Amino acid sequence: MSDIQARLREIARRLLTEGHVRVFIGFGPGFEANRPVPFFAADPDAADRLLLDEFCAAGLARYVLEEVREGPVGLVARGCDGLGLERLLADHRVAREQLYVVGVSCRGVVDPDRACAAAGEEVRAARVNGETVTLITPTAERSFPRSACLLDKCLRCQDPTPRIADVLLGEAIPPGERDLAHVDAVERMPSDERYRFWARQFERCLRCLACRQVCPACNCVSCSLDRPEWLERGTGLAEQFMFHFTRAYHVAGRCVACGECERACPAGIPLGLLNDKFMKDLRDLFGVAAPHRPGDVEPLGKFCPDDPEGWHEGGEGT
Amino acid sequence: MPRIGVVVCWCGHNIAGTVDVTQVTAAAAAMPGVVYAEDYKYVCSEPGQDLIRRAIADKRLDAVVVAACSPSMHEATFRQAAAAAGLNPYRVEIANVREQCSWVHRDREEATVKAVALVQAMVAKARREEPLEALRLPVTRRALVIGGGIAGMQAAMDIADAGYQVLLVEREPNLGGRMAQLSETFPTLDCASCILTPRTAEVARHPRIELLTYSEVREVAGYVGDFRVRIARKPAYVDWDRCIGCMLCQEKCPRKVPSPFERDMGFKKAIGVNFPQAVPNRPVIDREHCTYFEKGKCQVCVRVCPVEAVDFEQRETVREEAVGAIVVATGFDVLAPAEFGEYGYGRYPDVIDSLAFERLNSSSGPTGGVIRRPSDGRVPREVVFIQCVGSRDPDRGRGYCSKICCMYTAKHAMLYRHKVPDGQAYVFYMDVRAGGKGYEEFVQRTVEQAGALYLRGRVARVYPEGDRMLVRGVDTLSGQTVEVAADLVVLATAAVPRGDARELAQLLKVGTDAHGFYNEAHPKLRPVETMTRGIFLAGAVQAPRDISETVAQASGAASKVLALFSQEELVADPLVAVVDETRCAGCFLCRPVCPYQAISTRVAGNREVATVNPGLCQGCGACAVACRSGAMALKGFTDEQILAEVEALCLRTGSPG
Amino acid sequence: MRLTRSQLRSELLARVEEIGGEAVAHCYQCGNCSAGCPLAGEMNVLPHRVVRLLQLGQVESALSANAIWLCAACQACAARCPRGVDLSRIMEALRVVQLRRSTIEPPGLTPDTLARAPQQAIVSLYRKYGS
Amino acid sequence: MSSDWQPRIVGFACRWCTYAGADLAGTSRLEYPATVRLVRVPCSGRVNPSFVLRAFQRGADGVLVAGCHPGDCHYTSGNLFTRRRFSLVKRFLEYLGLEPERLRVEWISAAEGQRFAQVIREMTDDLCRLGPNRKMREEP
Amino acid sequence: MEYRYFPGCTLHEQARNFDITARESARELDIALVELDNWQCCGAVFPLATDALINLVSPYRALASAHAAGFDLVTLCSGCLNVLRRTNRLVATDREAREKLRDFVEMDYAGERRVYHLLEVLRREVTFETLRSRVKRRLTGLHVAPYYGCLLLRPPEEMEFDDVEAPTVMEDFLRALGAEPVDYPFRTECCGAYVALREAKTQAAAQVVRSAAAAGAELVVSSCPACNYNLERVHPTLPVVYFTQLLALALGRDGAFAGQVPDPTPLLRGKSLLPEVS
Repeated sequence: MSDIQARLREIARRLLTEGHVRVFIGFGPGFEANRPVPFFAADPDAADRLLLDEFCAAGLARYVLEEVREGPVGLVARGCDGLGLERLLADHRVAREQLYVVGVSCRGVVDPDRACAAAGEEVRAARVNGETVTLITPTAERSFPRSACLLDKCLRCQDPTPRIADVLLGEAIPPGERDLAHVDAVERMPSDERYRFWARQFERCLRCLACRQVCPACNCVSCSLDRPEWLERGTGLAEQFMFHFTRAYHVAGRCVACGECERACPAGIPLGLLNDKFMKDLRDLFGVAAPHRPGDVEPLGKFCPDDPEGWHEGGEGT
Repeated sequence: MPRIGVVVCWCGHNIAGTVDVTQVTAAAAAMPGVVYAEDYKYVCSEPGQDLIRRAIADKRLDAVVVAACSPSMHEATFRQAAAAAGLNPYRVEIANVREQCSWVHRDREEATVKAVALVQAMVAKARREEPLEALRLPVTRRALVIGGGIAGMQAAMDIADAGYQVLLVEREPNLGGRMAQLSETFPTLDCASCILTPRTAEVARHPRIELLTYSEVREVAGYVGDFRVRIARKPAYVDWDRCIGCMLCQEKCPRKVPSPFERDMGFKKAIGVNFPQAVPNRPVIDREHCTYFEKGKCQVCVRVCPVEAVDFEQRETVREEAVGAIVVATGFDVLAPAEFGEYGYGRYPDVIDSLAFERLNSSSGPTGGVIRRPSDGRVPREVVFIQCVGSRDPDRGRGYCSKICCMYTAKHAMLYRHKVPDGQAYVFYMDVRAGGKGYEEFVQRTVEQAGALYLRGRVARVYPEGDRMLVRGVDTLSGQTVEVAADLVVLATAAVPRGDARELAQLLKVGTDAHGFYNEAHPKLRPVETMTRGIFLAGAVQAPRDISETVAQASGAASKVLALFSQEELVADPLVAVVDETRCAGCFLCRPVCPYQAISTRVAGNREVATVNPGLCQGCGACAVACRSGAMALKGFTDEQILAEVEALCLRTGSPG
Repeated sequence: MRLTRSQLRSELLARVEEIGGEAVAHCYQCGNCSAGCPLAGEMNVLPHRVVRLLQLGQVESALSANAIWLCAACQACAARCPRGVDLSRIMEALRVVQLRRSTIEPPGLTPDTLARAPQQAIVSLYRKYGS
Repeated sequence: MSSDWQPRIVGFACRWCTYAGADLAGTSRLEYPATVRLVRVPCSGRVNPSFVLRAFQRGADGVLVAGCHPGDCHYTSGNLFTRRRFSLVKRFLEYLGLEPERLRVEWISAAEGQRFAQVIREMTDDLCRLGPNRKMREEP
Repeated sequence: MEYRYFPGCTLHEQARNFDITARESARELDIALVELDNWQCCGAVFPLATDALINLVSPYRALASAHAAGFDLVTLCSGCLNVLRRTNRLVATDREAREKLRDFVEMDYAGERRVYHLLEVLRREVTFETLRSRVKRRLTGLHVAPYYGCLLLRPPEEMEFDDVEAPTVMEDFLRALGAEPVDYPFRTECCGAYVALREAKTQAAAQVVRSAAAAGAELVVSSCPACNYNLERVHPTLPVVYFTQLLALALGRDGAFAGQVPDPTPLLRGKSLLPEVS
């Protein structure tokens, strides 16, 4: 990763010196070595503090929404960031010429908590190679299976390489189909058990709205759920169900499965399980790819004359 | 909090019979915002409406809820009554306590509880309403008539005579449509061209009718009062302004081509007109059959033309027109030959359809009016007419009756007798349908005087035997199978919609039935209107019909257009969508769901936001659901109002709404 | 003939319609079947009239018509019926009802025919007249 | 369930077809349980899925969303969007634990008074078996 | 191309020449016709009564055993084709009938197989162009009237053999062999089938043959033993043969015409179409 990181810095520096972009968004050092944070390089020197390693967890696309107001923005973009940018472009929230995208292929980001748990001690660095991940700790260098180290969203990633990039560092990895088996697991539960499962999840929701803040699809100027007739302020079970039902429905067909909402949720609510349920039904009923790559019209913005009526197969575990 | 008045109607016994109206009135009085609650025996009557008007004045009401019959019955009545008392008509709501409550439930207690809930919902909605003003839309007092047959011409004449501009678009190079192909017409046997050609001349000369022949409608946008229509003029390869109509080109043109106008029994030239009396009397070049276009040679027409009117470089031109109303009069077609293998239709030359028999009868037709067999030109001594070929045949997808065949076949049999006195006509029929004025008498004359033999039964097969056509049918009245060795077989084929009827219907956003005939707004009450306001129907485009009905319907459609043009402005329902620009993110998720393309872009400050054209919007509300941020609201059915209704409907009775 | 409700809704007619799987009411007596029937010449009651008799509830006279034994099940009528009525099924139903309630003496074939006719024809004959 | 308990059904009916069908049931004097209460909307395309959840949360035991048959929509495509939206929403609500019988989506034309009454009878029977809805709302 | 071959009882008895010429022609055109083991009579007519399911046991067993062997079925006699194909369609579409037959015959089958007529195999698999190139002796100058009869074509929505009113497959077949098909209107009219056995005076067959003769036919060809029997008896001099006999002849094999009345051999010898008897 280091040579890509060097080329990234060199590109950022050139863009900033030539004034091609007003700010370059990437990652910079965080409080801990294995938790880099989003970093906004506003001048050529700051470009040298950009870093790109196996711990860069946050999605960068959504930051573009505020930054473009003052001028063109450059950023580094992995597959999920690329899809997030496409979502903003498709929703006319950002114009393509305002962006300079440095694309990189990503084989997965390490979840520092998981890595430390697996290694049994603090993990300084990591290398993701194919099916295994090498964790470098102060005392040793051992390799573990991907499932033990990577973020959830990376384990199910189907878009390693961004489709839109002004320049691509490293070679592209073709996109795949998203695995939605985890949705079947919930579907198989009897309906009362399923209800208790979701009621327990939603009871933990603080309504901190972090999921809305990080989501490229939740890019509205003002959210309808902020209006009293739709949702009161309380956190009773009715309000929780209304919030999570409406959020999931509003991103149905538009969610790009970047996994940020689930990662950002402080209460650890499996929001991906909600988004993926809509994605699975869109795929099974209307043949929409999972996730739907943002194009001109979203799946719920059109119809086919012979669309099936998906409400017939009632009964347990559908 | 708006001051709301509730009036509960007894509807004589209809509501009061099952619903305890006094209890409903008492419950209404206790609802928040309700300052007046009353019940009355017949609220829709004059005194009933007076009661509303007085209540509005005395109690200074801001909204009125009437618990009575279905809104489709008297919503307009009560809204007009409120408007007369100075209250905005759109602040009147109806609680349907008759059709959906007292008439369908027996238990008095349950029905009353439901009636209270329905009133409660309407009161909740009324509390959240704001006054709405009806929309005023401009009217372009110019009509478009599509189709230059008898229907289109009649409609165009009526509208133009009333002083308005008319644009008449006809796909063929000449006016006349289907009727131009007919010889005589029933029941009076007066010749079709004698009544048609003067009319075509009149239309061509009319100062307020602009004739666009050899043209097609390609696109229709806009709405009633302001339609934007794109009309393409196909290349005729002859400059009609320079041409003087001498027809030398048609005379000298070496290329003979089977003429569809003559049902491929006669020939036309590669350049020319469909029939001698065509109006406008201007030729066109048939590109597929012109030697110049095929091999680049010939050009005889260019050499003989005295005014150099031939222009091979002519291209299709398209023009955009603004019109206020559209009359569709595109007529009908006859069944394609391929569908009846057992009659050898399209395979044996002496099995023809009735339209071809019309051409044989026509003095300007291929045989100059003498009935001759297409195979060898001999005058047929035995002619068999077969009815219901393709009609009344659900097994082959067309269960309807084509209505006019019984009459034109009787006419054919009579004309055949006039021209071939010793000839014998056989008519295989199932039921003779002659319901018009003087029609039945006409058919009886055919049987009695023309000596046509009517055989009740369908024909199973027609096949050649020697040089004649053997027809194997049945006479169900005598219970015998019947064989006739006919010289000529004439099939009364089904009237079917034009080939491109469905495409034009989609352009106009007018519905069609399963076969492709256009849907009228209401079969009995609004037969000449469509569900799309400002678009009207005339003639066989709506269903098979004869000339007299077509002309009557054309005048009917014209009167509807005149009614539209007579108003200063068009009053449109204000229940349309509106964008709250402070909330709109400009994501345009609303635009693809709008069936009327009513949503477009507007710049607000530094952002692009959505905006709704009130004229185009018909108020379906699909965009209000597609809009995630709640910026799109449908007046009269806003989210707040519907949510309030839902909440009110779910309340256990007794607790305050 | 006197028409009565009980006649029009007789149990026998209901059985004929049930075994045939066809509703006689669909037929609007256009006569196409009779016109195209190859064996109409020999029939004392034409096919469309057999259906008419059933429509009038005259099941007995329909059962006694020779048409039902002359029908070669060639499907010409079914293929061309504008109302989609399968007349060959109605004819079979009438044969089956007649065979199941009374003893019909089997068709006498001459020894020569029995010797030279193809098995397909002989089996068809006994299937139709003896099921 | 106590025998006299009656389920509460909130219906969203498109004014061109289903609402007119319900009126026809009235003019034909059909009888059906007084459990349904209709909200008149211009088109089934106006029914926001969140309305359905709100109805359940405010005490509805069953919700009916009904509009014109595909191809008959007065606005040509309203019900075709409804078909996609509620194909997803019906499965999603069941995914959250709602019993399938509680939400029904039907096409009922202005001429189908009989069918409207029949749908209401069927829903009422199903809901009587299921009992009141406790899910997705404050536990009473 | 391998198929399970269902000859039908007539092709083992009165119509042996139909069977022999079919097998030889198939071998010549390398179509593998492996006879289905333990088949019984198909019943000759498809039962039209709705409660006559028992008659379908034999065709169901034939289809099920072909399915068990993993091959589609080919048959020649139009009676067998009609019964097998209509049974196949009923089993595929009617769940109640399928389950009753499966439980009774105790063999699993749900309509997966297809039933072909040899002419359909020639048209689809072999194609008439290839057939034309494989012909050794072209039947030039032979005016043949193709006779379809009823059971191949009707009911059209179930048989889907060819256009019910204007079929062409036999004409194309004859042209591929070099013969000249004769167009006459009675090629799809019924020959009287089993009724003609009892009612000698029926005119059905006579009309067909008269029409063919009037149209200049020297020979009638058909694919149904019952039709051949009826057509042969009503015309003293117009011979009636099976289409496979002409096929075998054209492929240089023996047409198995021996013993036919009226005898087609003089006609064929006159046109030097018979193999020279050494």
